[in-house]
Amino acid sequence: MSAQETTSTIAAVAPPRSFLRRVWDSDVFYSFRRSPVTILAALVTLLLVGASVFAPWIAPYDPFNPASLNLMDGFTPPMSSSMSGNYFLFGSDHQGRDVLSTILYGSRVSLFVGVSATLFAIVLGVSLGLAAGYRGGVTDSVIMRIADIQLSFPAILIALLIFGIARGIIPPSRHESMAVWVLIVAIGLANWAQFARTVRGATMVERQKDYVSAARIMGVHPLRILVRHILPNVLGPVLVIGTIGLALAIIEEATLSFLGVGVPPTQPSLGTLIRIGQGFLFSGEWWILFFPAVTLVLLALAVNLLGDWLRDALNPRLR
Amino acid sequence: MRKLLLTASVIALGAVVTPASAETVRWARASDALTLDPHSQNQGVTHNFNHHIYETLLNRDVEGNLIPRLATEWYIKADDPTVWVFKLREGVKFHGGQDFTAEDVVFSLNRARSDKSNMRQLHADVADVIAVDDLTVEVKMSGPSPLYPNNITNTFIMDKGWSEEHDVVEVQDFGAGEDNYAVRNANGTGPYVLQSRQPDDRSVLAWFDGHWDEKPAVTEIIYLPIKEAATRVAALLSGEVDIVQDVPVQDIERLSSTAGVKVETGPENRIIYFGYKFGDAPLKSSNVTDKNPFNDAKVREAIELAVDREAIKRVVMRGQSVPAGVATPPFVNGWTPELDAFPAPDVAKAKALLAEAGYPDGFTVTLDTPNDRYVNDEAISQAIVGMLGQIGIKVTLASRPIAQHSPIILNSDTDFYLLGWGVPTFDSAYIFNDLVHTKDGKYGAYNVGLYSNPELDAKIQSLGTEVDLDKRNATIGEIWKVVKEDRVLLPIHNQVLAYAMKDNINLAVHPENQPLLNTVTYGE
Amino acid sequence: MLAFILRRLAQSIVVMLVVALISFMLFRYVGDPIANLVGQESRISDIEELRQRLGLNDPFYVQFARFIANAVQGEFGISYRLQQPVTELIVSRLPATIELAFASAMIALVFGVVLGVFTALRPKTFATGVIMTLSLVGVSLPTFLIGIGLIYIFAVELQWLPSFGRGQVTDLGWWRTGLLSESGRRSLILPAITLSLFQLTLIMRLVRAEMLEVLRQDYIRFARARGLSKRAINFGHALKNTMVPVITITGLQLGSVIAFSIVTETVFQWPGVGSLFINSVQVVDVPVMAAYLMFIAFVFVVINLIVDILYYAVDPRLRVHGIGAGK
Amino acid sequence: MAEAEKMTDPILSVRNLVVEFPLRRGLFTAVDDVSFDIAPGEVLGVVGESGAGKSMTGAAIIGLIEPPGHIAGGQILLKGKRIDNLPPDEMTKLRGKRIGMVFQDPLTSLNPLYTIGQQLIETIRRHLPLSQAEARQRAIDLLAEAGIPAPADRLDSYPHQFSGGMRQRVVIALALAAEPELIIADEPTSALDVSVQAQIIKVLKELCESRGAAVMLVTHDMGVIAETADRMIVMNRGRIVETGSVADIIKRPKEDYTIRLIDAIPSIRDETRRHVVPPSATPIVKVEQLTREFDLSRSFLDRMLGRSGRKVVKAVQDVSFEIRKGSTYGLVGESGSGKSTCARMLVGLIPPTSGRVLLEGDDIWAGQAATSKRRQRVQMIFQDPYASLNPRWRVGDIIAEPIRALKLADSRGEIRDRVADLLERVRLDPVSMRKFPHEFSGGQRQRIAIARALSSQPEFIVCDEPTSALDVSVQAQVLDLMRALQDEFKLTYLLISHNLAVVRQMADDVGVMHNGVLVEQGPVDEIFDRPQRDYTRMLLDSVPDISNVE
Repeated sequence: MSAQETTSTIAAVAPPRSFLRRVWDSDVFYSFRRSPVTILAALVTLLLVGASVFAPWIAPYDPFNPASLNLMDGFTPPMSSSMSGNYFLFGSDHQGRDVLSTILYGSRVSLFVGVSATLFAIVLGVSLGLAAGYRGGVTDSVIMRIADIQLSFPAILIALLIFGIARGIIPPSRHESMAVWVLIVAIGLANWAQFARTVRGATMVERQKDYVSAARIMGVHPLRILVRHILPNVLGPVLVIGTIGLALAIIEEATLSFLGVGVPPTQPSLGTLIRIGQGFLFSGEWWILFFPAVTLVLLALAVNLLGDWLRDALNPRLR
Repeated sequence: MRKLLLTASVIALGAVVTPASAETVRWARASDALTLDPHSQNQGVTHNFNHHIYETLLNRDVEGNLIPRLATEWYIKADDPTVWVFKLREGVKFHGGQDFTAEDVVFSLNRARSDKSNMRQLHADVADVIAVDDLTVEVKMSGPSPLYPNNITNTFIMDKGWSEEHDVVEVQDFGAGEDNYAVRNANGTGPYVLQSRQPDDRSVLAWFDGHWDEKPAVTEIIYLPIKEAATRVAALLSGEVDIVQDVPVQDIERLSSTAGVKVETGPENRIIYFGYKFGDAPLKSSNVTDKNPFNDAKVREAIELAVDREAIKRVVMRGQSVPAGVATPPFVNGWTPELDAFPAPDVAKAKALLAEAGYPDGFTVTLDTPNDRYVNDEAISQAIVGMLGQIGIKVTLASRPIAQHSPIILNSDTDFYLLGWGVPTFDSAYIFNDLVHTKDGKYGAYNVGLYSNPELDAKIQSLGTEVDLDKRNATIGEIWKVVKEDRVLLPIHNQVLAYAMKDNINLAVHPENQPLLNTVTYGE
Repeated sequence: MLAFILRRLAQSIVVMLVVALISFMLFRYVGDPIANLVGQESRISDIEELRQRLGLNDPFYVQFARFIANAVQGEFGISYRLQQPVTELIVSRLPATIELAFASAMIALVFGVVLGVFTALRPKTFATGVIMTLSLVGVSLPTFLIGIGLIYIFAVELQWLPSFGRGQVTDLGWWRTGLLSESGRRSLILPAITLSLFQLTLIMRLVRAEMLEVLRQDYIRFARARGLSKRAINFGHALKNTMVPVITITGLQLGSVIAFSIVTETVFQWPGVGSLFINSVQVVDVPVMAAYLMFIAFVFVVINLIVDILYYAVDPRLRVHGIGAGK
Repeated sequence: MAEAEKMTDPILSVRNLVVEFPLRRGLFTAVDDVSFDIAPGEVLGVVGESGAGKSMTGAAIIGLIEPPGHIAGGQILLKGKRIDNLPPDEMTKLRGKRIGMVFQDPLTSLNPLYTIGQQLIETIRRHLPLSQAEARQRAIDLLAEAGIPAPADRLDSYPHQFSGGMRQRVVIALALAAEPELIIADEPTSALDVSVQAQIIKVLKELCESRGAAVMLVTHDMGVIAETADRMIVMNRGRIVETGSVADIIKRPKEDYTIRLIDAIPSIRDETRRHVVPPSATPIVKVEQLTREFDLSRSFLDRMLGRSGRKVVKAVQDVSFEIRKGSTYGLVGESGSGKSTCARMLVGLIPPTSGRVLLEGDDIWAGQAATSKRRQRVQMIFQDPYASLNPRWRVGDIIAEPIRALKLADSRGEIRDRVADLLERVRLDPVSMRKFPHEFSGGQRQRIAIARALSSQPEFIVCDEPTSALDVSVQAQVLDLMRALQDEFKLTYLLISHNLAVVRQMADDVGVMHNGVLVEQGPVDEIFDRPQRDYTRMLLDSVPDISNVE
């Protein structure tokens, strides 16, 4: 007689409630309500995501429009005005861009790259993982060997490789407009393997379960079994790795820009901002590095904490 | 408070370190010499390092003047304008004890112009090298070559016997997988002997007590390549190195204001400029698809008027540049202050010119820039993007490492680009040959925009053989006038070099960025 | 067991071939090596000639075949950049990287396991919360920023530790070690910490999760019911079972420590293979890049093999033949 | 009873024990005011359905309640001394030394990474002042007593090298290693086959008797209690319902709950209570020489190097039987006997190696037409109602899946009506179709599974251990339902079960499987009353049955 059994017994006798009410009362949400750290993390995430999504409306300047920049505004310290009368809350950088605005726009780029790359990795990894886990045999071996090769190469190297190949294939004139997409594909391809591994394992477990047998007996198409039956049941761990993967993807993008590949400097991401800013570490213009770095840490930390919480909340044994 | 603490600690450390290391200098720069083989690579860092071990016939001082080194005199043979005569220094010995003779010079110059040598273009006009006697060498050129001595300031002299002994008569053919003794071992006549070397890590040089010159203040050099700029600066701040050669411009102020550290700055013999694609064919990266806007002189003028060189100097370069109106550094023969003048930025006029040229709304174009080659190269390009944006030209910035930028340049695969040009011969002809002359055969290798002016081509070719220097200089002036008026290139500035060091060390900035540490003196 | 090793080796060769192939496809996009080999003065004809001499005009599969043919004989060519045999370069740089990787793996393993066990045994304390959150800060920052930050604090401001290099090194045969001198050991501290942070966090979280899982197992309850001491249960029974999955992940992570050292070595000017690689990428030194990637692949192969063998050693269930019939 | 207490002081006295779990939806009282004694040498059976609080009582006594559960009231006295308030350190010393415990699953009770010798010696030396060698000798003696053959050799074996029954012997030896006065055995045999179960109970009982140790035997299986215990307690919802001697309670239960509980227990002695299908009825399913092999040999390379040959296991070997229309065919056997493999071949989940399965004369493994016929007319009910329903689907969708997959109805409304109808037939509220499986109890879920099986209007349903995951009272309800539905829809069942009593109650004909072979088959009464084969006889003799109580 364990505690969770008790919970479910009680749940069984509880009257049906509205959807929102059910979400509010669900164990997952309950553990959320109980953890102040998680609530804080969610708020920070929400704030940063919201700020970056609405950057064009809330940012004081448009740092991505070169024509609007005044080089002579460069290196204005935080909370002061430049000679041309522009006020910079977080100071300005070496191009006279408002650091606050670049952070807002930069988070937008980082989040877009991070989220898209993670989604791409999830779609790819989950599909291959499902196929490997369900089909088994040669399909499984081939997919898993490819995953091994991928895992044996550091993600950064994989991303560098894909970035390099893309540069070769795409005509140079389109490089810059494609850069973000190349980044997404590169980081996504570098990270699919862990999703594939997780999903494969979970699929092999689910495949044995009787509800799958039941569906097979009645002749449900394997693809439908995979998508309708197995997929929803293996998505839990994917969600968890996904949140952590998102944080990783954002940092990976930063590291890639440190190594000199990444988005164009005229449309910098958080990572590019940090790369630019670290050049000013000793020269006194600390704000160019400090604010983007703090933002990146906050973002990564918040998303990681959410991932942690989700993992604990979704693991019935840790409840 | 932080600064105070730092100051105190640096002083404390300086007090401990200085007496002990008076003769040893720890010298840090961004990258290591590639090889010890003096003719294998034509690359500044490698030459700079090898200048301490090997010596050249002639060298350049910090003002850019030619000075004697292994050759004490050099002149064109009175009866034959195609022969250069070099009188060699007496009593010079190699590190291995061998005497330095004319045979060594003949051997070395021949080795430098051999097929596998990377120095051979500098000796392309040499027809033959003859040892007249032990201390006289004659270099026979294929035609009159008044400027040949400018080409040999990085051509080092090796010992013939040593080379034969170690089977390094030929320059290494690394493509064929051959290893070569000279890559890792050296026997020069220079002031320092190589003690140990771990590539990319550290090399130790000690004073050669058989050197012909007087004993330098620095008797031991520990050479430390530190790739990361922040780490390099940190190493100086923490007292772990004595001289940092490649100082990021943004750190100059901080370093200068740090007690115990000083920064020497000086102009480098290198011009930073933007280039355009010429010709009637439409640009690849532009929204103007029926013609080439850059081919219109008005557009080029508008662009020049949009560019604020002083702003770039003040903000991007932190004052560490010399804005330029002509695509040549001031050291170079042919430079004049009149040429170097540039117009004040005038956005309104630039816009008017653009409209006049038929682009009232501007146009789009992609700018190719390296991001790890020149001082703040990417930031300069970024600033240009902003400035051109203000007159309606929407520039997309394509920023790449030099490894990927170079092929684009060599293949003329760009519409608009940033490049830097050093002038090792200190003569304008070097610039004209490669940047202005029509891309054809041995000329115009870096005429990326494929500019072509047959009239200029003829004048440029005449420079190579003109022995009358006054007449030659006049021609140079004519060429520059056309180049400037035609706005073939858009010069921005000359780079300024900064060396940071302990404040008891004196080392002047060398325009070729090749300081010799045996010229270091100590004290205020 | 022998069959197992043979099979793994066969797979490894395939993996390494694929790695090499991918590498070769990559190089042409990193840039043009020639552009970096020649000076300003070189003419187009020189460049063409050099290109021809280096075989760079051949299609990549020809270059690949040539590379494989040479690599089989242990011949990786001459570095374009440093003009020395690549094998020699890598071998001479290897000790630095191995010492760094080993030191940081040790830090990561020791602290990771200790903190992981600590946080698992005291799941709801304040200290655990602090450790778990702080560890996340460590992974949320890009490695290069951590490195530069540490240099700034410990080398520039406090002047406690060196900011770059390996300090005094001693040659033990071909192995150049920094561990025998005080300055060498001091030099190791900052880069090793920088490199270990990510793995430390990972191992710590893994150990914690596994430990929490194991502590719920029946045999732990049974061990408690038998009156075994807390110590014996936590460290004898639970920890040993925790280590089985930890070994796999940690082993694989050790490989990525070497790979990750690229950034750390660059920041600290640590003269290892990682900084060699980055320097080579910058000038498209194809022979070095190819050899390095092969080397990394080889390291992973070897580590994978060792991990699997260790797995056998730790888990008796895998030792017996005929197991796996199950149901 | 009062007299007995005076004669010998009880080993264990539990007084008004209350165990509470503070949960987010309120306080849950797992054990509520429970009091009982155990005399030295006595075997006390504690019986109840899941959630009765019986295991929690055991855990409370040995001090191993999982947080946040805790003892909220009452006292636990060991030989008259309170132990429920001992500090953790002293409680640790007491565990194993004075109170031993045996858990349900021998597969997970032993640490897989240590040899059984290491685990035994560790436990012995923890409690007794013995040297390593002495402890080792004692461990060997213990194993010998527990019935492990060649104990000195097996001491260095790892747990996975033992079978389940052997492992449970090791677990018992471990629990008794330090001669505790009280053993708490929590479902010690529930995970084992009947034949093994009997042996383990015997060992446990003998070992405790010889040491004079008292036993608290916690189980859901009234049969085990009937065969083992002296006295018993019946628990329900955390409370004691009834206490008394085993014979009294089983023969003369006083409380309603106990009466219903005992009534629900099927017995192998009971004659079939249902109508008999005439032997002349036409067979709907014919199984002919069905064989299934599994290739367990290792990879080619391994075989080359290890010089081991191919290793093929015949899970099912030459099995033939017929099932008459409208009848129930029971297939019995222990785990690994091949009965489930048979079932899976019959429903089309795994192809047979050889032999045929004929559904009304058509081989279901031959051709597309036979396959689609099989899909509509054959359905299956699985053992675990938790795993057989997709937890992410609503009940309505689960039940409608066969209808949709086989395109038996088109409009949403029609499907909804059919699902509602099916839910009513399995005695569930049609509103249930909007809920998710986790909102139902195990018995309700099995009804949902039955509704799903019925939704394609099949003629033949394979039931693989349909009730073995359920409590007895629920089992009785499900079996009743199955019977009712069989009559209503003229269904034919293949009932696979290890529970002989259930088969006796449900089946018309029985087949007994052992190691993949059908050893005996025939009408149910024939087989149960006059078994021909030794194996069948042994199987029937091993079953603990409440009717064995004198």
